[in-house]
Amino acid sequence: MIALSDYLIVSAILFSLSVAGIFINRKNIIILLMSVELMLLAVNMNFIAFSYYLNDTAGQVFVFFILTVAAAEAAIGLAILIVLFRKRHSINVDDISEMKG
Amino acid sequence: MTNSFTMPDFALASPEIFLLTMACVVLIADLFINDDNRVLTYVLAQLSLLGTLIVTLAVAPAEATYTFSGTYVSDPMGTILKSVIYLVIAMVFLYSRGYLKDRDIFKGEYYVLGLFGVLGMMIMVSAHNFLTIYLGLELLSLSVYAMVAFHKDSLQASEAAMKYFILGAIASGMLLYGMSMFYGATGTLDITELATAIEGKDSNDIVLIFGLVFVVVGLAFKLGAVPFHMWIPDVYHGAPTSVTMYISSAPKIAGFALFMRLLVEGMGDLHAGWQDMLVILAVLSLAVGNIIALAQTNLKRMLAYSTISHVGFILLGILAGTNAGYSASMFYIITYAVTAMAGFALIIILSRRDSEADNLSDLKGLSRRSPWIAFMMLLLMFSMTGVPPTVGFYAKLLVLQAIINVDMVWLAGVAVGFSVIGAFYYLRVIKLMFFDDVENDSPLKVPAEMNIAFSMNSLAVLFVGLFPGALIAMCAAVFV
Amino acid sequence: MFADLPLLSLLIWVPIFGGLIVLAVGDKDPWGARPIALIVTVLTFLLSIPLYTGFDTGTAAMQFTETANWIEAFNIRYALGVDGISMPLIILTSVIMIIIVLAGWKVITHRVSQYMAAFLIMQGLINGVFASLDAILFYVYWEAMLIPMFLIIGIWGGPNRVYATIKFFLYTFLGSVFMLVALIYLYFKAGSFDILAFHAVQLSLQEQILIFIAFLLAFAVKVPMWPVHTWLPDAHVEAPTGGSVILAAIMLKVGGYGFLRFSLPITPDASHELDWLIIGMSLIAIAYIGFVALAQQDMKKLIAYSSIAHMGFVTLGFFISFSIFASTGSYEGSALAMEGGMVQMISHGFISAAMFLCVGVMYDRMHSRMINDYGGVVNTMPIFAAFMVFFAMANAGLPGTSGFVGEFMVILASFKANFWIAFVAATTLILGAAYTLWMVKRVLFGEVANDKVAALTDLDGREFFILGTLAFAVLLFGVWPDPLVDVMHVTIDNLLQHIAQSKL
Amino acid sequence: MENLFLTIVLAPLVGSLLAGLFGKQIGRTASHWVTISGVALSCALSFYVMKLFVMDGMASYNESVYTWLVSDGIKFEIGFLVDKLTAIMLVVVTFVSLMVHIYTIGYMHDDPGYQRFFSYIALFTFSMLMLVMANNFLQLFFGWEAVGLVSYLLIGFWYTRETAVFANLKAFLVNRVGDFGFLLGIAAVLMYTGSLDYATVFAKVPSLVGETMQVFPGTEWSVLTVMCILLFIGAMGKSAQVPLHVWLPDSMEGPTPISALIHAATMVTAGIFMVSRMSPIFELSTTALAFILFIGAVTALFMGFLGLIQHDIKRVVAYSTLSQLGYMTVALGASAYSAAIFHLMTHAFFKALLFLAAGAVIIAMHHEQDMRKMGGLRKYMPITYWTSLIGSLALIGFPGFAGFFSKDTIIEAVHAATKLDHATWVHSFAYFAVLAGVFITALYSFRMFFLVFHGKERMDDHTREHLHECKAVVTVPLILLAIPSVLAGYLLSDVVMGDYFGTAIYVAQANDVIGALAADYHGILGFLLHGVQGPAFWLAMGGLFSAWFIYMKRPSIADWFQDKFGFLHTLFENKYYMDDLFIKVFAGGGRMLGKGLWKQGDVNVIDGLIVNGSAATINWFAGVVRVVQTGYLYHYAFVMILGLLGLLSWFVWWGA
Repeated sequence: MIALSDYLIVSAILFSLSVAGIFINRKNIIILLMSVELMLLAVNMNFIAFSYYLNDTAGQVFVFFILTVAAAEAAIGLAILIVLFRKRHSINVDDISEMKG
Repeated sequence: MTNSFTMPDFALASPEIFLLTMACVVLIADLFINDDNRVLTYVLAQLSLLGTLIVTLAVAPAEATYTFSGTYVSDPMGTILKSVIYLVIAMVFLYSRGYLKDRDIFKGEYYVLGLFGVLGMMIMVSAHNFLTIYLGLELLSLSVYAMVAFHKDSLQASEAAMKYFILGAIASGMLLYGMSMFYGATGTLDITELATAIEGKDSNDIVLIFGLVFVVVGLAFKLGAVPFHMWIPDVYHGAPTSVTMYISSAPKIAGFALFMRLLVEGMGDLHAGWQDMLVILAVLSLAVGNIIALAQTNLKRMLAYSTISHVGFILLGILAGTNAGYSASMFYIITYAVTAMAGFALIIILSRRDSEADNLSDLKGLSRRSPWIAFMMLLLMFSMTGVPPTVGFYAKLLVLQAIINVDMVWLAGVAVGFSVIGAFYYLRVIKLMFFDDVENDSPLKVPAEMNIAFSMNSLAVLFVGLFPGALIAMCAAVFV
Repeated sequence: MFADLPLLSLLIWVPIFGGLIVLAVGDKDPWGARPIALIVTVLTFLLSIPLYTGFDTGTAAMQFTETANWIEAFNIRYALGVDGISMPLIILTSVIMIIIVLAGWKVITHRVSQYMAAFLIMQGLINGVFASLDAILFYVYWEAMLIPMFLIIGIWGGPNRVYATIKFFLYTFLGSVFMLVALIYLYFKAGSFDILAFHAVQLSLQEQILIFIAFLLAFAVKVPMWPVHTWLPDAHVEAPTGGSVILAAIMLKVGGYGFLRFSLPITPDASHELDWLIIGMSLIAIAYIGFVALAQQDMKKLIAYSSIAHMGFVTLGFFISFSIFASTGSYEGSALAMEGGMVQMISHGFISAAMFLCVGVMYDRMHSRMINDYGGVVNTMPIFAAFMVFFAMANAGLPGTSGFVGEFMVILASFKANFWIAFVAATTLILGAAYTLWMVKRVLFGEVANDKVAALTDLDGREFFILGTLAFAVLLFGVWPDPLVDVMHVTIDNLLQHIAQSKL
Repeated sequence: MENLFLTIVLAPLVGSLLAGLFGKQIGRTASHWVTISGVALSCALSFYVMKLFVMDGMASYNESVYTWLVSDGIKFEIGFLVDKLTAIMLVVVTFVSLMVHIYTIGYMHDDPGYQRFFSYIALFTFSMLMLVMANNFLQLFFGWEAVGLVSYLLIGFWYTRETAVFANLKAFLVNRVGDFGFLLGIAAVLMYTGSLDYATVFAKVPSLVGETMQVFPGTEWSVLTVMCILLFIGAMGKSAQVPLHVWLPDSMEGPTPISALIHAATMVTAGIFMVSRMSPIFELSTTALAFILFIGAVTALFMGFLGLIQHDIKRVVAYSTLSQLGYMTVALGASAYSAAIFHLMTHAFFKALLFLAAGAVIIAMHHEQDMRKMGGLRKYMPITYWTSLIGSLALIGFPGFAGFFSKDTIIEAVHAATKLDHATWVHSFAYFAVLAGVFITALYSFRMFFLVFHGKERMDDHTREHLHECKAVVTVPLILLAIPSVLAGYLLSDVVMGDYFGTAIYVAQANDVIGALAADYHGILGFLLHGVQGPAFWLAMGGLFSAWFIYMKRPSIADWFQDKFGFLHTLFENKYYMDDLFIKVFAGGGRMLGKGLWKQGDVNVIDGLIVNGSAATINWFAGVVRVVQTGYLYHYAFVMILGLLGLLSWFVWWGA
């Protein structure tokens, strides 16, 4: 039997991985987008685990919404990336630091 | 929650439905409008907002009424906040037209995205369920990400959009993570049920506190409280001014609504927990916002940091945890949205086709070029400083009153102390306009509609300052 | 006929609307703004006269009261009224304003309408400060006053005006925000923002001390007391003559007024507890600043420092009563000191205004404030020199001028408290004479120093009128101060009775 | 009655205002006429008042005119106390003033500030009258300061002269030092008696005997002593007693009529008058009286020395004035108030005479004041010569002249005082000082007299050609002043030895030296005879003879003295270094201190360190903190995570 806490720990690990991915990665914006998706997946995992554990479907419904929104988000993210690439000719994270201070 | 399906009361949500319809209409209509007649899109967008306002006021209930299985609430606070949002966005659209035209980005997308963003804010304001909250938030965020990036020729804009997008996504993730914790702890997504569920719980429940931290972080990001403020300066700076104006005004109001719905209505019993967190965030915001603003040379960035410091004040009102505090924050956020919008409007007024007048030095000698505009800006700056008889003073007054009432006098002292530091950079703006020698003393040409709108906007800051009673009463009446 | 008019409201709003009218008239016709401004100030002055003639000296209650709801949610009212403390200050303001308008008549040549409007609006706001009976209303006027002053110094000031005006603003703003916190705190204690209700509130000693310090910050900066005085010399130096006049003659009085209206009655025990602090700061102001004034090369700076020293007597007079009680076991003499402080405020209003105007008269001709650029002015401007010597003597506290009365009363009273307090206070006799007359010597007397001085022309009719009016006032209150003090008696006695009662 | 006194006071004021405000319009002649008639009216009325007292036996008058201020239950009033003491002062002041007014017509004839001058001296008369007629301390202080003001204006009358405007500032400031004490004294009076009205105060002071106050912690001082010394410090300033005498010699920068009126006859005697007026207070403190005696004695003796080496004719007279003021003060200290007032009166006449005579010489010499360039003027200026001789004889106390009676009374009084029960070394010292002073006085007076009127004619030819006696407006006042300089002494029987003052002056039984003298007094002739046998007379004669011998017969002696006692000469030349003390140490030190406080305190510490320093710190901090905003996305995210972790650790792990 896998306990609820195991799911939560896995999701927490996923979440931490995504976070780490965001600020350790300095090369590629696409990885950033992926990390963001990963973060949402961690959340989804949480919801589903709780939903199952609580025997309540609302959590699973929420997950579907999150997935949908995540798709839209990815679309927008990529769109912005393209705009950026067209101007900058690079998707290096270090390169998008014109504004600071 | 009942299992039998009952027809939800669509009438209560008719403003959202109306605006959704209109946004789609604008989207489609815009396809058939050529560039020369683009103004039609603009007019349509304005009409949509006007219509939405009418509908909102028409269906506004006298007290909180729920529909869609409790995921949606319509209450006086919502009505007021939504109305202000329409008004503010209508003004933003008005100010933006010339700016967009000058930069050849007078496109339908701006208005369509803008309207969808408004829809998102409306949902945020009326949301009464984690799900609706999330949906509203994302609708707004996605629209705004796109709007920031929408000036395709601007490198800064795309950079800002990317930063905003990534950080916003992280914040959403954290918020969601927190929500999932609450879901796990209470088994519900509904705010009302959440409140009842928490009531029985130990307020030191580790899961709840854990979830609370994540929720607070998510919310703090939306408002731009330190240390979740990093996006604000860059986004404000990089985005086209018309979009900056959009971001800086109405979404803050929606953000405030989120705080109210989630923290106050949903987690009122965890007040002790989130109060302390907000104290930290508020003090940091006041300090960082005011201090870093001193070092800015770019007006948009300066206003961005100033926003952060004002967020500190708004948080103060909320953390007081009393009705007086909430109404104070509400008053603050409304008046601040109006004031900040006008501040960015000035940049638009000063900007020319080939130049973005967003450097502080561009303000030099403004009082020679246009005494009236300069005087209006002076009112705005004093309002942001919090000097009577402008409205900014009453905003601060009410907030201070609220926190002093809950015996947090020291916090009031910290707040006013930092606002003195803050006064310096507002004064510098006035100094540039009034005291500095003119480099370019050609009279400023301001389109009539801009002039009128800007004047009305700024005079409102003064007028509400002279007679703040009505607005204060309105905000106070919401929380009884 | 005047009894029915809402006099105080008129005194506040006539100048403000007058200012707006002047603004609207604009600078198209450069002479348009001036007559209107003059008419408004004269009208305001006329309106202030019934305050004196209709004043009932037999009661300590507020008179000419007006009340209207303003912000009902917090019980904030538009409540006005005057007593023996505020009434003379309002009249002083109306007199000084006429003089300021006249003083700027020819001198100000750019943005005339804005200049006049700023002063008119300021007048309304200052009257509002003196007349408010509601703490928030008071605070609104108090802070709003900064805006026109900020602009006056910043726009029409000297070369270093930006530094001076921002310093001025931040200093005073820093002082007053903490007062706001204290006012709000009191609101929760008293249940309303009514200042008179504040007076009755019971407070523990610790509360009182904190509130007292908050008030002290606000008022001490305005007065200004050592060590928060350094904004004043800079502000004065850079301000146009009219700005210096209003700053010295009226704005400083607002601080003194605050002590009487807020600090003493609301926190009597803290005032008692901390009176050594105020007395110490006052004495430092008198002696230390007296020496500092001696070293000044810039006339305006010198007069600014002398203002600080003179205002030291005001605060000394206001806070000496506890010490008198400690020393003699009765409050006898306290009223003398307090009324002395009040008289000093009024008299300083005239004298400092006159001194700054004198410097202004020279500055308009020579465009220098430095003492070294002058010498032998009396040779070319004898009438002016006569006035200046007269005002200098008044500044040095010569009996027969109003400058003497307040200092005399305060020194007499402070002797009761402690020999050494009186001793240090009395050094003003020497120091005041030293810095004022030394300046007079270097500026007025001697051979004509240079060609510019040789080319000076004496006073014109307008300047003569201005200085003459002030000289008359200075002389009148020096020879017969009783009418001035008479209106204060009951109010001051009442205040003293109030502060003699511990709130603990 | 009130109208009479008001007229006395206000007539000069009206004249002054007319001449001062409308001098240009009404012209020179009208200006002197209005002022002179104002003062003449006062003078006539003063004599009338005198007559009322002496002939008609009027009681003293003490009424208030108006209420200046009521505060704290204390009534500050302006009013007149006119008794015999006042009457004598009225006569002296108005008479000398009138003489000086008339004289001024001639002296200031060519001066462009003619009207202004008349306005000032009439204003002075007004102020002085206010002072002497006051019935309370407030008005006294008003008059006190007002005469100081006019003195300031008049010393600096020739405002283009650097020395004049220096001298007037110095005079005012040194006087202010005195006033500083005086004001504190008044404050003490108010504190302990609750009133500033003379009558009330005098009635109250006896009850203060034995009361003490703490000035320095741990010391108990008699209230009355403190009060008296403070008041006397005021008198020291105004009456130029050591060490506050430094202004008087410099005040000679003013026009000569002023030196006569203000700096010899009237204003400088205000302190003497004041102490006499306050005799009911001073009599209660023997310590204070001893202090006064000591100061007076020092002034009388040491200021005389300085007169010996002056070359400026006016300065010699000035030092002699200082010395004579010392005599008066000594009299006060010996409780011989009536003698002091009597000397005040005679001195007013003969010293005014000497000054005016000196002025006449100066006119004749075309404003040359150096005695080394004079000599032999006797034949050119007979009237001036003879009147000067009278003045000088009166000054040295030659029997029969006014000064003899007054000065001898003082010497006798001090002598009597040394025999009092509570006499100390101070009394003996004072007696020595006044006796030695007689010799010195005679020496410098006749040194001046001989140098100016006898001996070789040392002026240049141009001046000599134009030497002639002055006009009548100058000489008539000289003659008119010469008369009382001789005759005023004969009032001794009445004024001092008789009971002229009555209750106006109070002398305690134990101090009553004049009473002792009066007991031995057998008419004016007896006094004369007694005087001729006394040491004072022989000392005066010795001084006179020495002057003749040293300066006429053997001028080499003076040089020899200068060689042998160079240090003394240097000491005198530098006026005991008192001027240096005041100018370098006090004035210079004050300026240094001011500059130091300003530069270090205000500019560096308060403004530099605290105000601008904190602003700069915040700005610097802002510059540092903004670096955190690196522009790198991962840093932004990192900060967010840090914030999250921070909150989490704070609230979850450490517990909220």
